[in-house]
Amino acid sequence: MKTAALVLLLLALVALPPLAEPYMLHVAIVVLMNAVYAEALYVIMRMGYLSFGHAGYIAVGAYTSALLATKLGMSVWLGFLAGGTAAALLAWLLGMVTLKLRGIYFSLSVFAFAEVVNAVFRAFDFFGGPAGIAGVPRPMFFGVRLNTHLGFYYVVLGAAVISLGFLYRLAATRFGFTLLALRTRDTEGLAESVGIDAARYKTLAFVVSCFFCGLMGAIHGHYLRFVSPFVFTFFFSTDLVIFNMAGGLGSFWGPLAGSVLLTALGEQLFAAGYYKSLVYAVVLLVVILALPGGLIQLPRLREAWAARRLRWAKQPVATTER
Amino acid sequence: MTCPHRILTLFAVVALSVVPGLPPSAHAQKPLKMGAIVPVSGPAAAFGLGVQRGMEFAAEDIGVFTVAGEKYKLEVVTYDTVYDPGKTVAAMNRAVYNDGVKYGVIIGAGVHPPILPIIRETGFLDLAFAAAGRQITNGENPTVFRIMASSDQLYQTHLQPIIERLNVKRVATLGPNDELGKNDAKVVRVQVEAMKAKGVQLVAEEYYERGAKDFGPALLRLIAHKPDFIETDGSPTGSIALIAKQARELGFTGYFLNSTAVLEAKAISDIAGKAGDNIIALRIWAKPPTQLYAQLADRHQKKYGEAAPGTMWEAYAATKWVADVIQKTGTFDTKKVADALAQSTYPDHPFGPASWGGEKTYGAKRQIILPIPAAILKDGKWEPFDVRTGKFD
Amino acid sequence: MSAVLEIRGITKQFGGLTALAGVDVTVGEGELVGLVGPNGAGKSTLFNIIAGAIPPTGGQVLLEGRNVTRLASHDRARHGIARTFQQVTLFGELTARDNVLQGLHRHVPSRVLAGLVGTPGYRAEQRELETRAERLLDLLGIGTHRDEVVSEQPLGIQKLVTVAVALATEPTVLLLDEPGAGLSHEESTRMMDLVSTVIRRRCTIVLVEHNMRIVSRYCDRAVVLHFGQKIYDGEPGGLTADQRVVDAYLGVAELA
Amino acid sequence: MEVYLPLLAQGLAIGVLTGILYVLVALGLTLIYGILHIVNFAHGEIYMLGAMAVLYLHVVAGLPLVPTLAVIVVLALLLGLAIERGIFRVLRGQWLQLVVASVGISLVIQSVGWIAFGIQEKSVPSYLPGIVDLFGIRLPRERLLAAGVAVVLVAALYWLVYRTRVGLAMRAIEEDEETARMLGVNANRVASLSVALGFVLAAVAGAFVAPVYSLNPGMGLEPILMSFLIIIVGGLGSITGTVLAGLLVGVIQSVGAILFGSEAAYGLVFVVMIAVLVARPAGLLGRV
Repeated sequence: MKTAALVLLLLALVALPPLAEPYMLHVAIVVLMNAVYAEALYVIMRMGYLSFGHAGYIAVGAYTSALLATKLGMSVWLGFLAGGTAAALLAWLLGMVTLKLRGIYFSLSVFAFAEVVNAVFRAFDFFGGPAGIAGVPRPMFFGVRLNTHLGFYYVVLGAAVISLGFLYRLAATRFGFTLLALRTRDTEGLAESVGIDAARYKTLAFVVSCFFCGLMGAIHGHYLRFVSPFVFTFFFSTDLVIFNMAGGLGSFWGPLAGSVLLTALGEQLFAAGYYKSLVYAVVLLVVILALPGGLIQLPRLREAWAARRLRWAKQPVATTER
Repeated sequence: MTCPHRILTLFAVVALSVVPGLPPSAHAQKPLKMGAIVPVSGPAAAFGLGVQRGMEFAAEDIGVFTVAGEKYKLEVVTYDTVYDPGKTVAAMNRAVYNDGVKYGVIIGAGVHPPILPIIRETGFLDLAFAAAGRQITNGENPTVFRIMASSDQLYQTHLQPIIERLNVKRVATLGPNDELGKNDAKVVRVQVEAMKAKGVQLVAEEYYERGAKDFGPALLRLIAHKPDFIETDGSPTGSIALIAKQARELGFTGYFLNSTAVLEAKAISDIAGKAGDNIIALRIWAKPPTQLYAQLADRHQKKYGEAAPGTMWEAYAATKWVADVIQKTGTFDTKKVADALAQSTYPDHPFGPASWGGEKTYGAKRQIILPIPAAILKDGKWEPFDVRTGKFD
Repeated sequence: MSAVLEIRGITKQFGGLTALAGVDVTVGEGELVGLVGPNGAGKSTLFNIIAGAIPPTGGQVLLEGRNVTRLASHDRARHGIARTFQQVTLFGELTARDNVLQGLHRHVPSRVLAGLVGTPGYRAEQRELETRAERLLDLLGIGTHRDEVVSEQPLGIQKLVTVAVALATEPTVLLLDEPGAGLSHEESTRMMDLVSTVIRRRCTIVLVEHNMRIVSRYCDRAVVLHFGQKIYDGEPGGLTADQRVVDAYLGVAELA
Repeated sequence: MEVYLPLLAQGLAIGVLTGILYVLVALGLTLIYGILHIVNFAHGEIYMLGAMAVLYLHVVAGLPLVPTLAVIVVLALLLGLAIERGIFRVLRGQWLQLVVASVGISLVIQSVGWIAFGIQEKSVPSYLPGIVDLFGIRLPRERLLAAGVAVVLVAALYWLVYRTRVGLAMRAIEEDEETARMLGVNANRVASLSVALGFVLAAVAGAFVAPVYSLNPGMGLEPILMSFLIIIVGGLGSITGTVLAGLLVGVIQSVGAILFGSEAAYGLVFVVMIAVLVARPAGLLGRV
């Protein structure tokens, strides 16, 4: 039954767009991109790691692809992959260092990394400095440059289906299952004692998460046809965290629900930036306080409350996560 | 709710939420929507606020007008870009493809590159409030007009005369490290080099993070070069006031020049106090140049209880000018309106008679040509600082 | 009976404090050895060194003749050393069966690609692992709790799950850190009965225990540590007769 | 450009003064993290509210400075108690939810700030205008005042944490909560007090830094980024660490700017942060 519904949805996503208005295609593109970013971040949030710097990896992907396309005239499709690989490589290098840290230390170190990335892109003319890089071309498809919304929509849809499919199945693999064993310092000790090389698994998870951020970041850059240090900012990272938390960390569907609903809603609040951040913040607080499991826990709200009350009784005031 | 239903509800919610806005209520006349695609939050919010209010005043004054036999009323719709290129693309997509907006004011050279393709594809008539960015007003973008004096224009006409009048020898620049700051610095460098014979030289060039509050580090290095004139490019009110205050604290006694800011004398003197004196601001009128200018200033003070941001007048004028041209040409086709607009002049612009120019510099007649004032701040009040201005075409 | 676990001259210094001073212990296959000593005698330190959680200052740990002293704890686990912790440590948010599965996965190639695609072979292997996990839980008498989240279970059940998780890695040597601690009398007896019968058949066991009655009743051999030195290594029965053990540790009344 | 002594001296003086301002702003963050291990992302917004309170009470309403400060301290206490009781306590023990909730609080206060306080840049006239000239080094009086307040508050915090029963209770909770609870320490009250005091420190910092810079609802972002930098470099939860790191960052920025230009100095500061994180994850004086 579940696969039938999925196939139905996919068919709709492929067949309906030609009838849709360009604006709806724009919203669909943004929704699909945010869904992949949110699910990519979910890979490490499911592991108990909170990152306020994923926008940095998205920016690395976007800049890599943009530079290859504008400076070397490389095929844009290769640029997408290069964007993902560059972000993954950087994640591997930095992961070995930052993943030794846990809790807020990790979050702030990734945040610092994103600030340095933006500072570098702004400082050096090679990266276009503060003006960024304009004229980033759309991909060619059998001789046609996909400049229309419809054309590029299918590029984003294809990338999203592959990415979300991979990330969904990843949770079902033993690799995905093992990541659950690394949530806190104690369970990591236990994991080591049953033969799990925690450092390697964490780094791999971080690399996978950043690969898809870089890949979709590259596509994002080509959608805007422009990359600049002012697009993938600190607030971009917090939005992704909000999608995850609002949707719920309990399952793969949480971040998907969170990102789709909040992005679609955000597109309506165009009149003022602070309306959108107010709505995001209120939704986030209501969910964190009243729906412990996030929006997808809605049907099983009573259980979620019971579990929290039980957990709450034993919890210390000073959180133990160092 | 098992999993498949959850997916279907997700899809339904998405489809619902992108349903185009409510159909316009059918009152007497149809609305002509004009977009204010400007930052209304974030560090550059004051720029956007002025444009939004200026356009609304213009809509009130224009009232009902007829185009090809139909009655219309101007409706201003605001799209907040937060001065972020990504959000500006979202705003343009919403305005152009969903709300059917064909005309609008867009702030920021930095946010233009990603939307220029959309403007070229749809023929959106963009009244650009962007001092920098040669790639905005040129032959490739026929429907883009710059409705404020550009950096090139300001510096080509004013920098050398000001330097001569103040007998300045050592010029330094301090601007935000974004598109605006870097572009202005380039233009200033060219102008100062042109005065090498008169012993004028560029002694230092520094940048700060837009929205930063502490300029100590940048100023220290600058003042070490003993400048007697600091050009602060497009620094907004908050920044120029703090730069003046902190520079005076570090012993700088020379002049400041600011070119594209939204400066209110009161706001600067509140922050900088006496340190604000000797700030020379281009595009700021010490005395209202026209009756209309003064009326708009009072009207804003009455309605909002605060001084009008400096972008209000130019936005007001551009909106009325375009509405007049649409009425005269009797069509909404932006290509035709653009051509007619380029040939037209606008005598009752609040700054004074205005026309279009800039073929030599930009290769297209899309740069507004209007009187450019200069003023100097003395004890919290602007005083005229008239200099013989150079030519710009 | 070949030596399964050899500890040769293990010393450990924490700054000035000498926790272990040249300890030698050899454990034969299938033996149930009790590691005994007052608090602070170095029992847990030795345990952590054998499991690879902390490196020794000197000496060697040999597993089935192979020197594993330098191996990280996750490599040692693959070579057959499993352990439980003094404070009960479990994957709190997972069910009992999933906890055991985490242990079982170590002896099966992760085969990510097959997992991603979800090939029939992979699914069959996964089902087989799940049944093995359930059988392991049944073995320890807690099969009925397999779908319950472990953090919500009483201590007794949790302790049994920790043993199940350790057993899941099919160890040659199982290190049990005070299995009876914190349990009621019947629960600790049931635990020790399990250890000395069911679990013992699967692997060699070294257990840390400071309750002499348990060591005497269940262990084949007792090794007593006192201030980081081995002062006794032999029949548990002989413990009370050995003067040094009595002076260092017991106080006659307690033993009677 | 010849770098000669007076310039370096001036740079050092400005660096130290700016560093002390950073310490003043980061103090509240350090207290809350030090006791409850919560990094309060809304710290910058409480700082902003403190500054806005001075604007509307002292400048607009004309209330003299001291009563204004009293009102600010009371309001900050109440806000701190309300947020601890209403939000932080419900999420006790879940550090991830707590951090993200504080991001939510920060966005709410900032958005409401934009709506309530309007968009135009505002300012508070200086309490002590003018500068002091010390052997050729020019020091603005208002920054000296803010630095003075910072020194007083740091001393008060030391006294509170290390010399009073309340401080003892706080350290007990931080060290080993279970035992502290058994000894009769009311963990909830300590938590409320810690958050409330943290908010007071943030608001007072806002009140004294307000005249130095200009005001707008988004003014909280930059100080919070700098405060994160400082408590990480200094060692999360260590007051001494925060003071040292604050001074270090202030000096690096100003002297760095003289030598390499201000843009490079800004980047340099973040590089130092990552270096410290890698070398000593706990920061200079923190304990992991």
